[in-house]
Amino acid sequence: MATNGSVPTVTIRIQRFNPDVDKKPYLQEFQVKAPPGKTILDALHEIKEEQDGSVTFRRSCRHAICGSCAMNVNGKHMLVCDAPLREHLDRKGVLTLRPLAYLPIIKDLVVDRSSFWEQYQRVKPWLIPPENIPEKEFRMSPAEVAALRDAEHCIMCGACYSSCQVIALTKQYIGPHALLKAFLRVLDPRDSAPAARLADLDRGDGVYRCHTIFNCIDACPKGLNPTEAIETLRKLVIKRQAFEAARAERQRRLDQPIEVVGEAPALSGGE
Amino acid sequence: MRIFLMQRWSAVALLVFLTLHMVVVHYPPGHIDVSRVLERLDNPLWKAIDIAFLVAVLTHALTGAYMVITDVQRFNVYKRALAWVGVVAGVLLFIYGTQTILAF
Amino acid sequence: MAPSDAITHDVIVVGAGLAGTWAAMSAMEAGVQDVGVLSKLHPLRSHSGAAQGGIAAALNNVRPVAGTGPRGPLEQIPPDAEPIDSWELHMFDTIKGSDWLGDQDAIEIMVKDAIDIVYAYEHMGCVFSRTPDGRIAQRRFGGHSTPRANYAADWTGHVLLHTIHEQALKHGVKFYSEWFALDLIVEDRVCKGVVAMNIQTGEIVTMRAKAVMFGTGGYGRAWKITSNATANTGDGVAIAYNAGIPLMDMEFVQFHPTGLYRHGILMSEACRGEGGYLLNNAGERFMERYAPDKMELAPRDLVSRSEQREIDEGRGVEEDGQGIYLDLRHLGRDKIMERLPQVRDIALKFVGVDIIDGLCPIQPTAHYSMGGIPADADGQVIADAEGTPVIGLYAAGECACISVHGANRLGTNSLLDASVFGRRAGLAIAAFIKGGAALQPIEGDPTAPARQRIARLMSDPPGSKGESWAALARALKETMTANAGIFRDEVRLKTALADIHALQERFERARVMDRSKRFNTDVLGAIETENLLIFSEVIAVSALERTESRGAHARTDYPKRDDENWLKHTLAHKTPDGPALSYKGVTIDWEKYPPQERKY
Amino acid sequence: MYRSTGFIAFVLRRLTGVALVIYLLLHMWVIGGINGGAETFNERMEFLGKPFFRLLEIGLLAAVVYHGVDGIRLLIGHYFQVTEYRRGLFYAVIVVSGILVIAGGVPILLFALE
Ligand SMILES: Cc1cc2nc3c(=O)[nH]c(=O)nc-3n(C[C@H](O)[C@H](O)[C@H](O)COP(=O)(O)OP(=O)(O)OC[C@H]3O[C@@H](n4cnc5c(N)ncnc54)[C@H](O)[C@@H]3O)c2cc1C
Ligand code: HEM
Ligand code: SF4
Ligand code: F3S
Ligand code: FES
Repeated sequence: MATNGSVPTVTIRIQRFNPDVDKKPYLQEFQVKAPPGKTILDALHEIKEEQDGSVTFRRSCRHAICGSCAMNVNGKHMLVCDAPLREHLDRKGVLTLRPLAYLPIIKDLVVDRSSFWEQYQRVKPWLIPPENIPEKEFRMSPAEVAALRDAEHCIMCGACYSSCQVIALTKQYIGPHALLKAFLRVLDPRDSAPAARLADLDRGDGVYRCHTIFNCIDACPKGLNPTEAIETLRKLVIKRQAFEAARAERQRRLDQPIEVVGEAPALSGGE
Repeated sequence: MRIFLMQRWSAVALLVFLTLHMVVVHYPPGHIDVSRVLERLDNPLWKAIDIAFLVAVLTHALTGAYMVITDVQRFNVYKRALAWVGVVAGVLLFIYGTQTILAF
Repeated sequence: MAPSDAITHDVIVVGAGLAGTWAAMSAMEAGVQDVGVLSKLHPLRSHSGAAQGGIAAALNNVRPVAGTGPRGPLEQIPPDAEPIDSWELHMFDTIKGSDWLGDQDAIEIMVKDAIDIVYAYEHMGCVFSRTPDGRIAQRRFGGHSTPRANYAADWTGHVLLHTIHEQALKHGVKFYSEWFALDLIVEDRVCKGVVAMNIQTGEIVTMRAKAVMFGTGGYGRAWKITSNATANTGDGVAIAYNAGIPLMDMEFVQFHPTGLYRHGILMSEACRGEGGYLLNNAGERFMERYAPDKMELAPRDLVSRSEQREIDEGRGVEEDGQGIYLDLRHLGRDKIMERLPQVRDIALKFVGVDIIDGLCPIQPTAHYSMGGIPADADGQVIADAEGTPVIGLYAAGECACISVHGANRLGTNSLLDASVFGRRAGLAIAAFIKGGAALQPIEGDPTAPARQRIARLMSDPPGSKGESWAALARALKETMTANAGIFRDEVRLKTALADIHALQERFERARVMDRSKRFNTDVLGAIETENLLIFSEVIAVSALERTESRGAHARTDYPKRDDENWLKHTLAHKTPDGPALSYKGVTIDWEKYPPQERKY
Repeated sequence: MYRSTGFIAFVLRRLTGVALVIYLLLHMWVIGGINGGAETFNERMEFLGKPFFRLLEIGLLAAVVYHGVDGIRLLIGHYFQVTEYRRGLFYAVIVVSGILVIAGGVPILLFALE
């Protein structure tokens, strides 16, 4: 980090590759100022707007909710929009940006996530509702909702997928993101076909292709835990008939109030 | 899925057998010769244990090898053929190994 | 003769946020076979997913604990207790929030449909937060007189978007992900299709359809401090305007009171809904002065103006005095971790403040566009003040102005608007298609103008050096913030307009550095900037004409609302000499909801 | 290439697993010498008794021990919720295997040097 007055200047190395003209990817260096509060995405914008307009990356929301901007920063996957520039420099004060690993590169930092989305669709991410739909909402307990938190919160950024060495070996593996989505549906008390879903995961490229590498947890910028979801699914796959029976039982009372166990917490506070 | 579970159960079995094997056969470390092995294998129980060990290790090794190969997308298309190769190899190795154990 | 490489669908939807996806899904559900949706982002990256706080509907699940006042704790309503909420109340709140500029027939449809649409989301698998007895949890939101914001922690928009996208996939909607709409093909008030670019290859194609629907979202990117995603450049609005469709009520732009200081990123209104305070540099809860009753929970326009006044009068915080503090410390760790985890994360990462024990600097941020493409309650786009339809063209969501929000939107009403009118547009389109709509013949090559634009951006300018589109965009944002922001007056608006004209002229010389075809975001950035310049001019002209203060449009030189002259919608038509304005009446039920003074 | 403790563990496990399979085949061949009579068996054992192979045996021991201990880690992972401690568990595997390998390796080494 070279210091210039009080605001340091840092080097950012960006992996460039346009398959139409380049034979193979190469790194290009840029210098940017690094005042506090500046994010890596801010730096990328600055480079694109002021230094080289052809530097290409995806982004949209800029606060870690749309999942566009996942990429590899000094070896770690992250969302660059909420990553403070100064916190991620390597020992030499350099930031090296590469596209998500193991995926075909469209251009520079933009990767082709087709296989990722195909697997997402493959798990039939939509709810298969029970036959009798109540007039009002299905009743779900706060605990049932809490169990789905991780799966529901996934922004489909692909960081987990592209950190998993199994994906490096085979794109036939369904992948942590799709398994997390499957988990969401299987565990949702409103879904009426968990056994069929689990049967579909019961294959060589389903839950059993995961080698418990844990990279998906390390890489997830939202702090989610696909591995645990996969382990749960593995157990349920075996017990799927019993699980479905229990689900059918639960669904008979889906329109009835949850019995309140213990003291119900207030919903929203005041002064 | 069968292969995954076979691999886990054989792993658990191996934990037991392998520990036993290491302790009984290889320690104290010394020159292993026929007589020592013959002595132990005189007992039919030991013969049974070794055959079980053989089954476990073959199961584990072959399912493991199968996993390693089918993890690679290019080989995944042959997974049926590979599974059969595994089964055949397993049977052959089992026969060979059992013959060995019984020969003592 | 249509170009031979044209892509054809029965229906083409531009935009895959809540509005577009609902439309596509419900058209398929109603029996249309062939619906294509194009989106410049992957559908799940649409800005709807960024919404945090909730979606409004009078479900009557939750009420304030009796006797604890307007900010006291909430509890679930026991099964046999009196309901406290109703669509009528929701309607009144919305009308009042709109400063009586909202069309009351459309508002009635929206608030009645609200209940159904929230249950529809729930039945489709949306994971809402719950009351102890298992109903959908609700929280307070500014301008709503009861707790009726149905939420999923603080990622409500995210779960709604994922849910509806899943349903669209289930129904077989065809998505064109990362396709950028460039032009709309409209002749003699008949819509025939769109021209779009496949971003990945850079190809420009004609897409023909019997009906086209726009759900392209908002245009907050014209301001420096904004809560909006980088994609919210108002493309749809600009494209429609270029195609001869007027734009309605563009002067009404909502500034949200709690944008993260300097970044503009939204700190959800749920922060205040859950009981957060706003403090000035003296540590005062200054809202006492401006809305003694509702305090921090007054509607957004009012709170933003109050903040801006504090800032302008020197009571702001941070080094440049442009900030205000949001104080959440008294909520306690548990509640913050449970209800506002995302908000906490954002504050930690961007300004390094942990809201559990620190004061978070915020400032007003450009947030929501009330104006847009004029449409009726079925999403049918209209061409003039008389309501003449543009056959085969529909719009819903933030890019449309069905005018349920009038001069100011209430929080949680826009996810609702996008969903309700997206669905209605889908159903109307289905009826239109099944009623025998046909593909319209197209003359010549409709892609030619877009090709020329791009060729020019990629050519070397004659003589002098080219302009950088990014610099032009920055200059536009500066002037819009300074001169067409929260407070406006004639002098400032004229300055803004002059600046915009100068920038438009400079844009003629704008060039891009990236000359390749594949995934050229440099070209897209330039086109988006051009779009910003197009609608910003409309905003400035409309705002200059409206000599009153209403809702989000606050003129310091005309501080009063003027119902006599201005209880009407602005329509801006494109002419060679710039926007020409005409006006359209507001639908008001004079018996039930006559205009009143708007006080909180 | 995404690096992490999980990745290192995975690669080591793979390599040791494959090495063990190769060894297993070799091992069975050696022991199978008995089918050709005690003579052949002792001959083949003799061949492996050379100090060079004794040293290789330490490698074999390390492989088996690491693979086995890591296997235990994975089995724990399957049946208990331990993802939070994933790094700690990996280091624990390294330490435990290290101890076992030293404990088992020293006698082999002493014997080989005899
Ligand atoms: C930070 C934030 C928080 C919010 N929170 C709430 C809340 O709590 N409650 C609430 O009710 N409202 C909230 N809103 C408002 C609400 O989210 C939006 O008004 C609503 O989601 C708009 O939905 P939409 O479908 O109209 O557009 P969007 O979701 O913005 O979708 C626009 C779509 O159009 C596509 N598109 C745009 N231009 C083009 C083009 N040229 N070519 C092709 N495709 C294009 C985009 O890719 C995208 O798919 C919030 C808004 C913001 C900014
Ligand atoms: C103590 C005994 C052992 C235990 C507990 C054990 C455990 C395991 C486990 C849990 C796996 C699965 C790894 C995964 O899915 O990623 C595995 C894989 C494997 N094991 Fe073992 N194992 C043992 C001994 C052996 C032996 C003796 C051999 C060789 C003959 C062997 C060969 C393999 C192979 C080839 C694999 C596949 C590699 C892989 O999938 O990464 N294992 N072992
Ligand atoms: S699990 Fe995490 S890393 Fe994987 S797609 Fe979802 S948010 Fe991204
Ligand atoms: S990294 Fe891959 S192997 Fe499994 S635990 Fe995660 S999916
Ligand atoms: S820009 Fe949306 S996640 Fe980073």
